[in-house]
Amino acid sequence: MPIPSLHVLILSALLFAIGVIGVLLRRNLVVMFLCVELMLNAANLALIGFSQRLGLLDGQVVVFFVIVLAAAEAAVGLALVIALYRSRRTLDADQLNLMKY
Amino acid sequence: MNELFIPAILPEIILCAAGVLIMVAEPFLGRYGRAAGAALAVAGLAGSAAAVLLTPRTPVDLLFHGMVTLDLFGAYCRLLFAAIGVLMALGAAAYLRREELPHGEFHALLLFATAGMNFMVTGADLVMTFVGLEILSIATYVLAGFRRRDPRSNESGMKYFFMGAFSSAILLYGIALIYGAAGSTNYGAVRRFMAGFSNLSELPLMLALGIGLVVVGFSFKVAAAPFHVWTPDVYEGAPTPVTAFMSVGPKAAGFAALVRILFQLVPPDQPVWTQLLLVSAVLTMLVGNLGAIPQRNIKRLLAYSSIAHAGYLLIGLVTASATGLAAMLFYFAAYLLMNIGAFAVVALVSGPGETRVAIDDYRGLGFRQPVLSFPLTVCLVSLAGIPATAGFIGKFFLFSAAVERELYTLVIIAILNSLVSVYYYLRVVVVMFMQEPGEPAAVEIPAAAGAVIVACSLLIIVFGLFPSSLLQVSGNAILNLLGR
Amino acid sequence: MNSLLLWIPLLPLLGFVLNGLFGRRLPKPLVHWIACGATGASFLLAAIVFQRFLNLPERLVQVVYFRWIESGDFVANFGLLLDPLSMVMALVVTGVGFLIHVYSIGYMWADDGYYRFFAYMNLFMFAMLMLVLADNYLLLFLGWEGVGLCSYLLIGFYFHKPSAAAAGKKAFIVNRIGDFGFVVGLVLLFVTFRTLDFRTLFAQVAALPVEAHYGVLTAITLLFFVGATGKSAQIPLYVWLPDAMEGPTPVSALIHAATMVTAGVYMVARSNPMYGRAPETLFWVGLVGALTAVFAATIGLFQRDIKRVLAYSTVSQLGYMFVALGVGAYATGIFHLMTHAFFKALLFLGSGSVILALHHEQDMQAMGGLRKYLPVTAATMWIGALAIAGVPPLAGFFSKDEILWHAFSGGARGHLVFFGLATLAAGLTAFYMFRLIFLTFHGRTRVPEDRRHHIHESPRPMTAVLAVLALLAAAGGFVGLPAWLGPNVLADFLQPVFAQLPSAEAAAHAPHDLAQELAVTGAAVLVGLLGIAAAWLAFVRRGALPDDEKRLGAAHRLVFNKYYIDELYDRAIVRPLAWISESWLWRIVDAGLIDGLVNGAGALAGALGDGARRVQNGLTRTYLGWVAVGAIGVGLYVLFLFG
Amino acid sequence: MEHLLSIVIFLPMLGAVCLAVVPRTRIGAHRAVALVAALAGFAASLVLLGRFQSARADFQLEEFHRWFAMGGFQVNYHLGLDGISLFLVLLTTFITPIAILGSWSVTKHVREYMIFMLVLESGILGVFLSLDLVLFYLFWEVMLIPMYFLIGVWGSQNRIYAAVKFFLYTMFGSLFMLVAVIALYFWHGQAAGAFTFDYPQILAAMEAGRFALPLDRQILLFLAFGIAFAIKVPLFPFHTWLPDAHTEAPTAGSVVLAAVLLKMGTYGFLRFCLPLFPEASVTLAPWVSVLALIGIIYGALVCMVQPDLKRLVAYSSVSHLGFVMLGLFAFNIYGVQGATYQMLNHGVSTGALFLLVGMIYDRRHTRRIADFGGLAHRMPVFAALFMIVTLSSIGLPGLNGFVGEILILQGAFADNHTFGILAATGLILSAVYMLTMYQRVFLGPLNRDENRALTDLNLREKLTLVPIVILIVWMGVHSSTFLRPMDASLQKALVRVQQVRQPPPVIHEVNREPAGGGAPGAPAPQAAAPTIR
Amino acid sequence: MTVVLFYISAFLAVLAALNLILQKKTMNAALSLVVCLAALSIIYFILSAPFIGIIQLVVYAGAVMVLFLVVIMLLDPFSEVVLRNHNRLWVFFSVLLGGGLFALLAFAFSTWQPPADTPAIPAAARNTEALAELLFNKYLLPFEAVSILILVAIIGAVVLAKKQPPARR
Repeated sequence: MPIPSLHVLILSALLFAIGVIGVLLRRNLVVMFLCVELMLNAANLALIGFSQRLGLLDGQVVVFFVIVLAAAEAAVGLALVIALYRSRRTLDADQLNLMKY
Repeated sequence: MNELFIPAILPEIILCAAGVLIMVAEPFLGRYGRAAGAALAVAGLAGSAAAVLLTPRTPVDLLFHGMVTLDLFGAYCRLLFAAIGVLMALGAAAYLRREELPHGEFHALLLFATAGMNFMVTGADLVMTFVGLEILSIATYVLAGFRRRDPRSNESGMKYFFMGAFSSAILLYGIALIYGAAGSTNYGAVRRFMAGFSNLSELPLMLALGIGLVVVGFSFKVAAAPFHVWTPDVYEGAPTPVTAFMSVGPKAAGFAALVRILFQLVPPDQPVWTQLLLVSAVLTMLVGNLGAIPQRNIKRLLAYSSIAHAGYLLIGLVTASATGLAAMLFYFAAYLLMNIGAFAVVALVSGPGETRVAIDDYRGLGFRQPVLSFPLTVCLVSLAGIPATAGFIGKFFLFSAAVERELYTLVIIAILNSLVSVYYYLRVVVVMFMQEPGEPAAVEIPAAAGAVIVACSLLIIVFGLFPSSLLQVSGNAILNLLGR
Repeated sequence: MNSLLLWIPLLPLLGFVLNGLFGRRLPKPLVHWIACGATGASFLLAAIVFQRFLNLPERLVQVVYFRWIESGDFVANFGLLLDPLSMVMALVVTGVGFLIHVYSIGYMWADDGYYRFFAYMNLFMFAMLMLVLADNYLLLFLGWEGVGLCSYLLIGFYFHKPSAAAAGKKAFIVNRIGDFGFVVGLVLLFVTFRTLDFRTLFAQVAALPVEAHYGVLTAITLLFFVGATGKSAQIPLYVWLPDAMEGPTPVSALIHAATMVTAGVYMVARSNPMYGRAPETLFWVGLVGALTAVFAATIGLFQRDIKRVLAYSTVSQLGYMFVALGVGAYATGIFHLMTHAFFKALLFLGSGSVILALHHEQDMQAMGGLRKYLPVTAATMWIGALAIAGVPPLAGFFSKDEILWHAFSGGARGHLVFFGLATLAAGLTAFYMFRLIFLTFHGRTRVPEDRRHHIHESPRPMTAVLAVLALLAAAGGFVGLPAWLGPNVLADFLQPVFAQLPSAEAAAHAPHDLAQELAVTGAAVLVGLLGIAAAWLAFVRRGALPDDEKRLGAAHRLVFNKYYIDELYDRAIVRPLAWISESWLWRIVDAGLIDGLVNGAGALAGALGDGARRVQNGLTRTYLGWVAVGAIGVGLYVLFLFG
Repeated sequence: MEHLLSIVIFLPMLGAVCLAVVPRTRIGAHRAVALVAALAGFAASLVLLGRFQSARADFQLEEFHRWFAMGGFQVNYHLGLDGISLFLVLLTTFITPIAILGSWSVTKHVREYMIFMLVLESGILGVFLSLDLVLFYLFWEVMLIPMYFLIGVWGSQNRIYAAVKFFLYTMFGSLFMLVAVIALYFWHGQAAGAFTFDYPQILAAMEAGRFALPLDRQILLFLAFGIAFAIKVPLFPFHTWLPDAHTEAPTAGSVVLAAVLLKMGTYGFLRFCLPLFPEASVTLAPWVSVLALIGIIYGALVCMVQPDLKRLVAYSSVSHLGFVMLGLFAFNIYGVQGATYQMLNHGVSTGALFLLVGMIYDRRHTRRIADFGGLAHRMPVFAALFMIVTLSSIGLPGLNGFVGEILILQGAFADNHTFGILAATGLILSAVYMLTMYQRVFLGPLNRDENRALTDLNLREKLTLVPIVILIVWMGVHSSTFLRPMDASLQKALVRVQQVRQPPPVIHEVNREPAGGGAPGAPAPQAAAPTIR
Repeated sequence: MTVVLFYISAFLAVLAALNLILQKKTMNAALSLVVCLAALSIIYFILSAPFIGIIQLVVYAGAVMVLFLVVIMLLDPFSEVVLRNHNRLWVFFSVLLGGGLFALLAFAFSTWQPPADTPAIPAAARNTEALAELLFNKYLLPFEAVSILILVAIIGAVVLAKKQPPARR
């Protein structure tokens, strides 16, 4: 019995929304980053779901690329976090406001 | 023709090869490393430009299984990016030395970013465009945080990264939706899919939403309101040459990608996004220009100005006409000259550690450093859109396109915005020339940076007075894109 | 003839240019030789031209030299017109002008601005001659404004005196107010008749029937008359003339008595074809003239400054001339203009002689008994005073008598009122003139002891001029004898100019009641003699002095202060205007409202900018929120469009 | 010599380029080069005068090159000269050398100063000679920049505010004009089938009836063009930039600003608004005229209370330019010709006034009227010259100002009696403020010690003024030298607007009416015409 | 069976996601994401994407998340602020935005009418092969491009994170 693709997609949307809420709510840079990862994964889930429903593999290829991208993003993002932490000694996103207005 | 038509991606290959070469060669070159890095970068960029020029134009847009397309539009943008790269490589060398930044990495990243931009504009498939965008983005995140001992640079990189990653996710979701609705990510395929619907309101909501989210993703890149919020902070904190690059390269690439999406992915005769873009254009202009008024920091000022210019450029998209889009293409070129010129001056004046970035630090620069002040004035005047500069020609055609579409309200708003912009650009000129000079700020002008500055200002005037060739090319590029 | 005519005004201009450019470096004798030579030569030319003119079959010469202004059909030539009227005027102007130039040599000798004075005088001669010789209204206006300018320059000749500078300015501005009317009349005239040329215009006007009433003509003539009230110092624009006495005395004599101020009279006379068809205007002309004649005469009663008395007298006499014009007796007006030029110039120059002798003392309180120090002056001034008082057979008698007779006998509206007022004015004139004579030359001298021995009769050129003018004042009237006495040479000569419509002269020369005319004459003479007698009683018999007049109280104060008209103008017009300009227009409308709007727009943009950048609070999460909002916005748009 | 017009425009620019290579320290050389360049420009424009054919109404000595294009957009380099622009060009080339000669007191950054002066001249000349709308706009804007620098760098105390205000004010208007130009392009193109920015071509299409603009569009375009021009003129209430700019600018800046720059506005109205949008012109004429009248009277009244010499002269410009506007919008030949003449007059007279004020400012470093008094004692030549210029400014017959004023009054009156009468009050007011100023500055006792050491004009200063004085007299006495050549072109410029406004209400019957002054007996057509009775 | 597994995994994923955003401790948040990723990987298997499922587990949940954990431990593992410092308005606003997005997407999905007959995609071993086919033919260029991406990331990470060179100034 096939999984209703709508449910898959709703799950994806839910995860995406949770990711968005998390990014907006959390102040820890790393956790915010994690939430962004969650958003990416939500997109991935949607792609997989579509791929399955449409019977086309392209979606999976895209997911493959996205995973690679996520890895790359993680590398750079965490490097940035480290650099920032070195100079500012904080991971609080709300203290990142040297520049404003 | 072979689908794996290598010349189609030769420019990118050259760029990447050059990038890798720089990284590899740098440790072996010792004290020549700096010069060699820049030279290699320039060579790579020049090579890519040459490759673009030498590649035969083919009408086929299914190269690499429909991943890239070879058209005039792409060629034009790639040449533009090469030019940006060259100007950056030349202009930044002295800055890198002064700030003791790793130049090899800088140049390599610059080249890779350029390659990424190239993919963005030549991509005929959302996947390709997305990958290009990510290459560009990641390189730019790094560049923004390049002065890693400087908390401002850290912050800039971090903010850019978060905003970028967030909007990438949205973009990606949009791609997913398009894929789901149309069954493909290929522009041509989606366009054909859409062409099947005679009435637009029958379009699957999911597809429309997907396109909307993709537009959001690129709007972020071009700093269109309300996705512009990152721009001032990031521009202010990033190393000045990087700011210069960000303000022209990714912006142009983002616009080019938007053009492709709005006029190749979406059938060009269905301008469904007009109102949305119109609102965005108006907002962007207002936010950019009004926000710039109270600025005291020149980098931040230019950041707001770049937001405003995104607004002007959006007019081209709103009109969805050959004139408007061609004007936009022309404006890319003009804009890159004026912004790089201006930022090159800012980079020089800012001094070690970028301490002199307040507008008041330009006091008395006017007659003391004419090689800096006059080109900067030319750039600012051009940004303000005053005639005899390339900026004017660009604006002129953008406004013309809007009038052609009878978007009078938009034009009125745009001209009022121009007026506001004149005010804050002039303020810099006022400080430079008209206020009593403060402490002497003797700025040493390295040859390469000086050449970039002078070349930019001269070209601004040249293209302001004799814009024909560039206009012709951009016009053709757009006609080619729209398939007319 | 053509070029001779041109040189009449051109010679003084040349003198002006020479003295104006180089006068500062020229010796004084050369300066006055140039100036007087130019004027004298001009007079000679005028005389020659006159002689030839008399022999012309048709006494009319119009020469167009070049086109001054041309736009469409609006054409103003630089052209001169010589007809009997302008001939008379040219002769009077150059003649009196020459005499006064000569007089000035002595009077101005000690002054630093010698060259400047003569340059201005020559310029004045040029302008005045242009005024009288012009062949169209616009060129007339050139002279008109030109004499105004020279009047301004010469009143303010002693420019270091703030009062002189202010008086000059006042003269110019009040004249300009009159000119406003003139200019409006001018443009209305052109709009109506499409020409400014006298001959063309008058030919057109003459073609209109006389008896009809023409709204446009009334308007034009009234507007011109406004100009005339300014130039000829009539109510309400007379205020500048008394102040004009700040200028050197020869200037007062030439400009503010003999020539310039009569320009209004000339202009109205010149425009007689139009005035003749605008009886409403003529009524106003006469009324204003009559009122001015009395009004100014009353002010003249109590003035202490010798020149101011003469100034008000001039205003009054000009009023007389307008009475003549008002009843349609143009030739008579011109006749009085001419005689007035003689005796008033004489009186002014005489007073100048007194003033010079007393080292610029002008208050009659400090004079008296000067007869024995200044015999020539005293004698000539006596003649002048008798002439102005209308004692036969001096010049003033004939002209004044003719005016009164025309006023009495003319058929114009209100002529009897004019007659009454004019007669009253004649009496007042006689009184204040002899008040002047008695206070100055008779009784005990009130000059301080130490200064008495400085008093000398003026140098020969000056007294000679006085003598010549006295002669003219005495005998000048014989060119205009009343009908019962002989031919009126002047009126006959002028007749072609005024003949285009039945004028009062024609009516007056028609068979009429001789007894009536003699009665009028007798009454006029009687009134004059009464005035003289009253003055004698008051100032010789009772030995009253100007200071004693203060006992008259409020009436004296009112009159002495010229009915507070200047103050009224100041309070009612000048100050409110300045206040409105400064407090309202400049500070509130300009700086407040308009600039406020401009700067306000800037400030608004700035405030909006401040608002716009508040969005940029530096917090990444806020920014992300904006992106999310934008995304949802796009989503809603999509939903709206495709949902 | 088929590039004569280009030569005239770019000769000063060439001089500027030459200046750029003269070493920074050679101040004398800078002045000399600038003067020579400006004089060369004047000489070239005299050649222009020689080759001008007065009888022709159309454009002469035209130059036409394709300039740039994109798609259908074709912008051309199209120059041409007619009777309207001829004397404005001459005025520009005449005033600039004088202004340069009057700038010897500038000692700061002389080279740059001179460069800006020359570039400014080129820009202004371009405005007067361009026949392509985009080219016109280009020159129109370009000339802002040197002026902005001249005010901002070499001005006095409040210069920055003035410079920015000047720039923004002008820019505000001209941006609207830009939109109008573009709109005109499309509307013309859609109607006539040929897309062009070429002014003669558009006009020809209108004349031939191929392109008719409906009234509402005309009004929009008129307003958009008009606001740019009105600000430049400056028409009340757009004038507040002018007192600041004039006051703060250096002498030569004020001279050029007053003498030539303001004429660009009135020129624009005459060149573009009247012929291109005749119906709108006629419809809006009452409004414009009322604004012009307000400008005349208001400017004069405000003049009377100014404590600052330059400000006074500046406000007098508002008043004088009001006259010009009134004349233009009278739509008859007298008014328009008078207005054009008055443009020249104002250029000469007010330019001279600013020069004179500059000379006294150089000596005393103050412009406050209250700081002077009795200067005629120490500076007779100066006082005399000032007097002549003052008289010219208040329109004394025989000097230049009168010719323009009387023609304008004639025109205005012929058009609308009330306007004419109200405008004539300007005659009084101008005398009031100018003579009051003259009195306070030159007459009266010399009672300030600072003024006792003043020296009269030197040779250079006299040399700058003498040509102006000669011109003042010449223009006043022999006006046909100037009126004749502009006649044909002005007639042509009026044709379209006069076609709209018919019958012209200028002919008056001498109305006969019964003695009681009852109903007018005039025939029906004249009944509409206002008549004074 | 698979259906039940799907819903269990889905539930788990949502739960883990919620924990991620509500969890106080950074480390715990990261671990919840790992759980979430694992649950998703199960779903991928169910949705006939076994290869991606494995990659998800190995690369994502494995390598990438380890990277995160390392960094968390390296830096300041115990400092955290969750919702405490937030005003209610912001929380409301965030949830509203998230909810809005969800609603929007959900509505779009619900209106989707997928094509009636679609080919089944190859699963299990065939899946990997097919994927490879696609990846190295059609998606060759992006695949190569992604290598640049990684290169950029490496360079970037090194540049940003390497120890500060001793200040020479």
